[in-house]
Amino acid sequence: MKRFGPTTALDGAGISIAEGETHALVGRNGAGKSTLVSILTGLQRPDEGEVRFSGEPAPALGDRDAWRQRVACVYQKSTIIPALTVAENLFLNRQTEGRLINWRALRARARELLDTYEVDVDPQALAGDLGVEQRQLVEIARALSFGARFIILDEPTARLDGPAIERLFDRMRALRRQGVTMMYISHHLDEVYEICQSVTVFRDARHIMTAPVADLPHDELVDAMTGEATAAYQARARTPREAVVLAASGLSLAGRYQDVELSVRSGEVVGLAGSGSSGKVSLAETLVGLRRADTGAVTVNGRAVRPGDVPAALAAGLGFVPEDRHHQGFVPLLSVAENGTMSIAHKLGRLGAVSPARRRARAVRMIQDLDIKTEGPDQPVGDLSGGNAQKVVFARALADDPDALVVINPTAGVDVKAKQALLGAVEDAADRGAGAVLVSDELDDLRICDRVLVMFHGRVVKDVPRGWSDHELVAVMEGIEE
Amino acid sequence: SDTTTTTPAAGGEGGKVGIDHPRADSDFWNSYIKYVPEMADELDVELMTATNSQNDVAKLVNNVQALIGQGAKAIVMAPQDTGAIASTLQNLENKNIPVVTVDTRPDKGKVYMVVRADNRAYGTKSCEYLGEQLGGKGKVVQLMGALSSINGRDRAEAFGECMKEKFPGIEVFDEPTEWEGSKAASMLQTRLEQHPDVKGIYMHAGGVHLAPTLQVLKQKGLLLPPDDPKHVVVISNDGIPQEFEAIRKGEIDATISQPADLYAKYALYYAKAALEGKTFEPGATDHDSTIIELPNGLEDQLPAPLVTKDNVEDQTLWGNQVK
Amino acid sequence: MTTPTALTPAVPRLRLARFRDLTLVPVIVLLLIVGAFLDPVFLTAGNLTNVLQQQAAISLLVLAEALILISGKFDLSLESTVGMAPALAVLLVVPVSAGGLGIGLPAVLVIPLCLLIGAAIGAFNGFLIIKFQLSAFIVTLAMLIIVHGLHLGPTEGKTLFELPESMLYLGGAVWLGLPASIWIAGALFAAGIAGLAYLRVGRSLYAIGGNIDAARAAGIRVDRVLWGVFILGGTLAALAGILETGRLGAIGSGMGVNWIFMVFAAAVIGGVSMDGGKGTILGALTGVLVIGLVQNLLTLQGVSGFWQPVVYGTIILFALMISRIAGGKAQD
Amino acid sequence: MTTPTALTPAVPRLRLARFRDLTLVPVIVLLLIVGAFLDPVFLTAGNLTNVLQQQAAISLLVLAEALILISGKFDLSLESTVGMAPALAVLLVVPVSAGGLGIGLPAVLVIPLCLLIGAAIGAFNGFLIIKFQLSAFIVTLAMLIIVHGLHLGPTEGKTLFELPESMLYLGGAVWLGLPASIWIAGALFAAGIAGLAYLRVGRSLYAIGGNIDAARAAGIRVDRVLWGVFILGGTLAALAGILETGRLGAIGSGMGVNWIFMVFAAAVIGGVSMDGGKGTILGALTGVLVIGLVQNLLTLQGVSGFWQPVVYGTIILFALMISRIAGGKAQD
Ligand SMILES: Nc1ncnc2c1ncn2[C@@H]1O[C@H](COP(=O)(O)OP(=O)(O)OP(=O)(O)O)[C@@H](O)[C@H]1O
Ligand SMILES: Nc1ncnc2c1ncn2[C@@H]1O[C@H](COP(=O)(O)OP(=O)(O)OP(=O)(O)O)[C@@H](O)[C@H]1O
Ligand SMILES: [Mg+2]
Ligand SMILES: [Mg+2]
Repeated sequence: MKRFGPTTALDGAGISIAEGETHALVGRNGAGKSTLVSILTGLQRPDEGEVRFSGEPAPALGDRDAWRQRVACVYQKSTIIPALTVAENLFLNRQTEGRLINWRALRARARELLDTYEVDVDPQALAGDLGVEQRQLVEIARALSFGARFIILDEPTARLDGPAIERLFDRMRALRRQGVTMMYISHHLDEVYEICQSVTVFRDARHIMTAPVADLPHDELVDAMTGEATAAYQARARTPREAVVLAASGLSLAGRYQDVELSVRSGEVVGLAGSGSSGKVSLAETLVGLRRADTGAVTVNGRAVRPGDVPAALAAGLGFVPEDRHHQGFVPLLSVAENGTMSIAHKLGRLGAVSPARRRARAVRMIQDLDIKTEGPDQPVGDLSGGNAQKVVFARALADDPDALVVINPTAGVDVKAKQALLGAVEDAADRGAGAVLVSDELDDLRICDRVLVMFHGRVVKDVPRGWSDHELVAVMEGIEE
Repeated sequence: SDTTTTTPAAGGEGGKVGIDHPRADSDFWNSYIKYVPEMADELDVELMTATNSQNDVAKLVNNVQALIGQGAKAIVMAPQDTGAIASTLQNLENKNIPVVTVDTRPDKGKVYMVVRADNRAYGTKSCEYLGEQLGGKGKVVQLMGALSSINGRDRAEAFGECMKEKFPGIEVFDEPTEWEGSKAASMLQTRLEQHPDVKGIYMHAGGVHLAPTLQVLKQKGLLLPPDDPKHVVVISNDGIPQEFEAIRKGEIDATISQPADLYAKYALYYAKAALEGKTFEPGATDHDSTIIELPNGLEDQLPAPLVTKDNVEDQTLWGNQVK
Repeated sequence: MTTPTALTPAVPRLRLARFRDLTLVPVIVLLLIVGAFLDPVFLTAGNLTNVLQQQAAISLLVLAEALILISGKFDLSLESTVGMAPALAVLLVVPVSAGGLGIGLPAVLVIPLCLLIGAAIGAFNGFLIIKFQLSAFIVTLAMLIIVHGLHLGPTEGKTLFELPESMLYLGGAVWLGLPASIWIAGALFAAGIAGLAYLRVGRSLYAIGGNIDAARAAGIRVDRVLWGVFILGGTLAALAGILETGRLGAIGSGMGVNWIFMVFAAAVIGGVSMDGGKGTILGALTGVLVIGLVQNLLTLQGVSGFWQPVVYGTIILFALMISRIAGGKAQD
Repeated sequence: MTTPTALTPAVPRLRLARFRDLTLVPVIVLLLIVGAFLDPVFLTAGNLTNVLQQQAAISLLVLAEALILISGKFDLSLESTVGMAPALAVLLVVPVSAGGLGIGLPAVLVIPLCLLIGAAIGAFNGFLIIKFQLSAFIVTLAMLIIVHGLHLGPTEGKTLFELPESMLYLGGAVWLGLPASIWIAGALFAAGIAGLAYLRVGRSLYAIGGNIDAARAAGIRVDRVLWGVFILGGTLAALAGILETGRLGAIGSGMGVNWIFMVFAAAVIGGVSMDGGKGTILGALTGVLVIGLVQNLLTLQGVSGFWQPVVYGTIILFALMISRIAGGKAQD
């Protein structure tokens, strides 16, 4: 049992994991998974109940070393320290056995560790200079390197692209062969089927079921999570209209992307895919004004938008979901209502004022539309679970009925049901006549796109129409096929 | 005394005297603060609990308001900022509450009596002493107080003017120490490095400047008896016991004794006189001082004797009376 | 689905959040009660009016600093502006005989000039911090020194007491039985409370202070807003200088000096976070009142000057603890 | 995959990171050159030794503050400890006739006592901030006031002239041709630089300042380390007081007062972040040197007292800009 003020995050929930298995924990956003993780790793004390390892009671909360011998963890929230190098982050608080730190040896160890996990990062880079994906890889490498017999991974793949996920799974399989026990949390149920042996489902802070994966069909699993019958998401067919709502011509940004041409028509969803460092995110950020391109122009509804000016882009009719919700998505201390309406505040009152009542009304609608799990519009977003916070950010992008929508990894960390809601919201917007650019590492998301532009090393290399197979698209993204 | 006349018409019912102390962090003022209750007993003045404005004129204004609220019939204060007290004095005048100021002379606003030694005279006396000792030539360092304080500025200006006029052969280096010992030590040390032939030092405040100056001179090997040709002539202002001790040892040559005891005594004396309805005329007094006329009141200029080896044992000096 | 149940707890949380601004109210009540016992004068209308009048100028600085802190920045130089802006404005209008610079602008301009100087200092701070991306702490620390020097230099450290009438009016006038400065500070606080609660730009301060990148991505013109806050801060500090000038009747070279620590103390015990994004103007106001009452009480009690700091600091620590316990959250 | 290209920038980045501690070196070089032209005495060994000696005490405060800032906290009270710890220690050992408290502990204990008092103040700060989770800024602000009061109260504001010999020794002695205080400060800085680079506990300061939750998750005993840093800070401040006492030959009631701003200025222009987790002791040392050289140059040049603050503040601003440009990153 764990409570946060009025919220009950865990309510008599239990989980038992057999030695040597890879055990999945699934549940909707806010089901209490991460809370369980922090209790299992000794970061928080349960209000009731206890933790046992191999039948022995867990160590005292203050004895971090004892906890760390028993369990290693990749947390959902970043535990990277930006001002330190990658090498030091990997060996935080265990830089040396002896008294003095031998930096050369530490770098060598870090290099070795990164190589084993095929993480392509310079050990001497500052962790703060890494992209989200690279940071995540560093965290994973760190957790796996402890030599703990029990490892917890809380949504490790939410920020990884396909090949990186494959490498992680290879690693996990190898660990399991060595007898390591793992608890794996993810919203990608196919991943659960790929590497886990058994699965536990949480719903509304309660334990619902535990079963071997092999005995549990996909649909039943989803139903257990959502508590109702849920059909798989069906992408809708659309006919884009003639009008071009969002266009880019001759865009180049040194070191990121070159000579990009793009045009999105009304009612069209255009995907943007590419492997790591392909430049797709930078391009999307340029479209909304977060970056200023060296050359080229962006037009919305045929009118040129001042480069590098987010308010101008929003005013021109863009809606935007940034890549990293913690970094650019929301203000943690402000309420759901304020975060959700931040970019439409000018429509909620006259003469520069904002009417709290109208804001609240708007927020209540958002909460219902996207099924955000919150105590209410006044709860600070910082207290929401990851997926629900993402929904708030998404709600803001849609708040103004945008003519063009640019969404980057919109479904990162959101549960199946929510994912459907978010993808549905993109499609609804397209049906209303908006054009959308959807940047994603997840092939599932890209299925709703009318066409997918594939980027490779900063250039758009191919325009793939609807109906592609996973294999085809991945080949293009990896630059194997032209 | 011959300058005092009693005019019973002006009232004379007596009452409580409110007193505000300007600061609690300097040796001079602490001596003054200690003398106040003693003198009050001696003069039989009904003194209220003293307030302390911690060198902040805004606090002084607040304190005076509080004292009035608690029923003060006369106020003794020592405004370290002589301008910013104007509207408070106006206010007190409207309420018919006489004011005695100690140490500083308000620029504007009615005062019953100013009790102070002439700070410009300190500067001039120090200049004359140094000039004579040095024979009108050489280099002199002036460790100044805070430029935002009227007393510091008076001493610095008078010293500078006198030097220019009477001893043009002497080169003066001004060091703005902000009454800080640490700054004084650094500035003096640097200046002696730059000009090892400095022959004289004028310290605005012995309380803060004495120890650092002696320490720097010692480090430089310049702490020599007065008959040594390399001796640096040092004159201080304040008259604290440690200065007397240094004069006896020959470490410094002179100081000007700022009479903390007389400040306390005559502040209360005039406060009491005001309550009794007495008035005063300009002229000599019965205690070796002169009352002069100001545009906004009177000022009793108390004597501030120059203390050298010759008169340092004089037991009437306040610095010889404190334990 | 969870929607219907999820909405119910909204009301208690809202109430709690509202109360969090007012954690110092028990402290104020305690002070009033204790004070009334200690000194009969304390709880009189006259004395309380005095306290308010005495705190009027510094409260404007607290208002300014609270705005700046909420938007995640820092301004130490406000304290120097308090003395420098009025002093320079006066020097620009008075004749050379009164210590002026001989520029001799019309005397009616003195107040606009003063406010303009304050705004200019704020704008310069903003320029260095926002455009040049320098550390706000250290820029405004340097500016604290420089601005004070720009006060000392032209006045040569002297007190200015031949002031244009208009400069003295606001700080001394009495409107409807209360000093004008109380009305002015009150009106500005009311405007601050309302503006931060109901204006878009007010809310954007919280967004900027809470997560500047998110604010930028949400289309808030971050640089412009921050710059505006710095300019407003400088202007309020200049206004504080005008009120203080009127109260004291002259401009001393020490005016405003060492205020800034008290300003921070008032804002922070009032619940404004040094990390930005948190706190309210109402809370900051309660902080000012606590500090004003404590000072008044110490004066009335005639606590010895030597020990006053100890008593004073201890009371601030207690206020802090009470607001920590009442607020329930760790502070930063 | 991108492996081959991604690895190339490693070498330049390393160099840059190393140099980032030293962004003030060009400023120092510039000051030395300009100073040499302005005054022939400036670049002599004697004068530079003086500068180092003058900065020795304050540099220990900068060292202490840098450690505290790197671990993400704040301590304003250090400046009051500089005067109060030696004063109280002296009062505990000297006889009543010299103003003592009449406790009359043996005089040889005066230095250990002084350090102990400093440590106790640090421990109390740590207690309130860590255990009570109060705002570090405001706790240490209150403590700045209280500790200064605990200096003024027992001494009644008087300067202490009669000091035990041992109290004066360190600040005045000369070892191998250099003042002892320079050796002491030098050794402590060397220890600080090495400790923060090569000890686990030193590295843990960065982790705590950079992301306290991550540090806790990594098994760092956050509370214990932070507490240790506060205690060390208080002890260093007391040691600074001992050095300063020896230099000045007496303990005035203003010793240490108003140092803290300079301490922050030195640390921050030296690259230590007010937000924690960033900066080095070497950088802080360069900050101290810049400030010391500027002050020395202003004295040598005899800049008028009224305008000194302006020149001084402007130079700090320039140092800040140069280190911003050389460092390449926005500051905070
Ligand atoms: N520090 C906190 N303060 C208040 N409420 C919290 C806090 N941490 C979590 N919660 C609440 O506890 C519930 C469970 O959160 P938790 O993070 O465990 O969910 P989750 O299952 O990990 O969700 P997700 O899949 O989105 O990561 C949520 O309703 C969340 O709002
Ligand atoms: N902070 C940075 N500094 C320097 N170069 C960077 C930085 N971030 C990204 N890059 C480079 O910019 C290019 C494009 O980056 P971008 O983030 O747009 O790629 P991406 O397609 O989003 O990759 P991913 O899928 O890994 O997020 C890459 O070559 C990358 O190495
Ligand atoms: Mg989670
Ligand atoms: Mg990316």
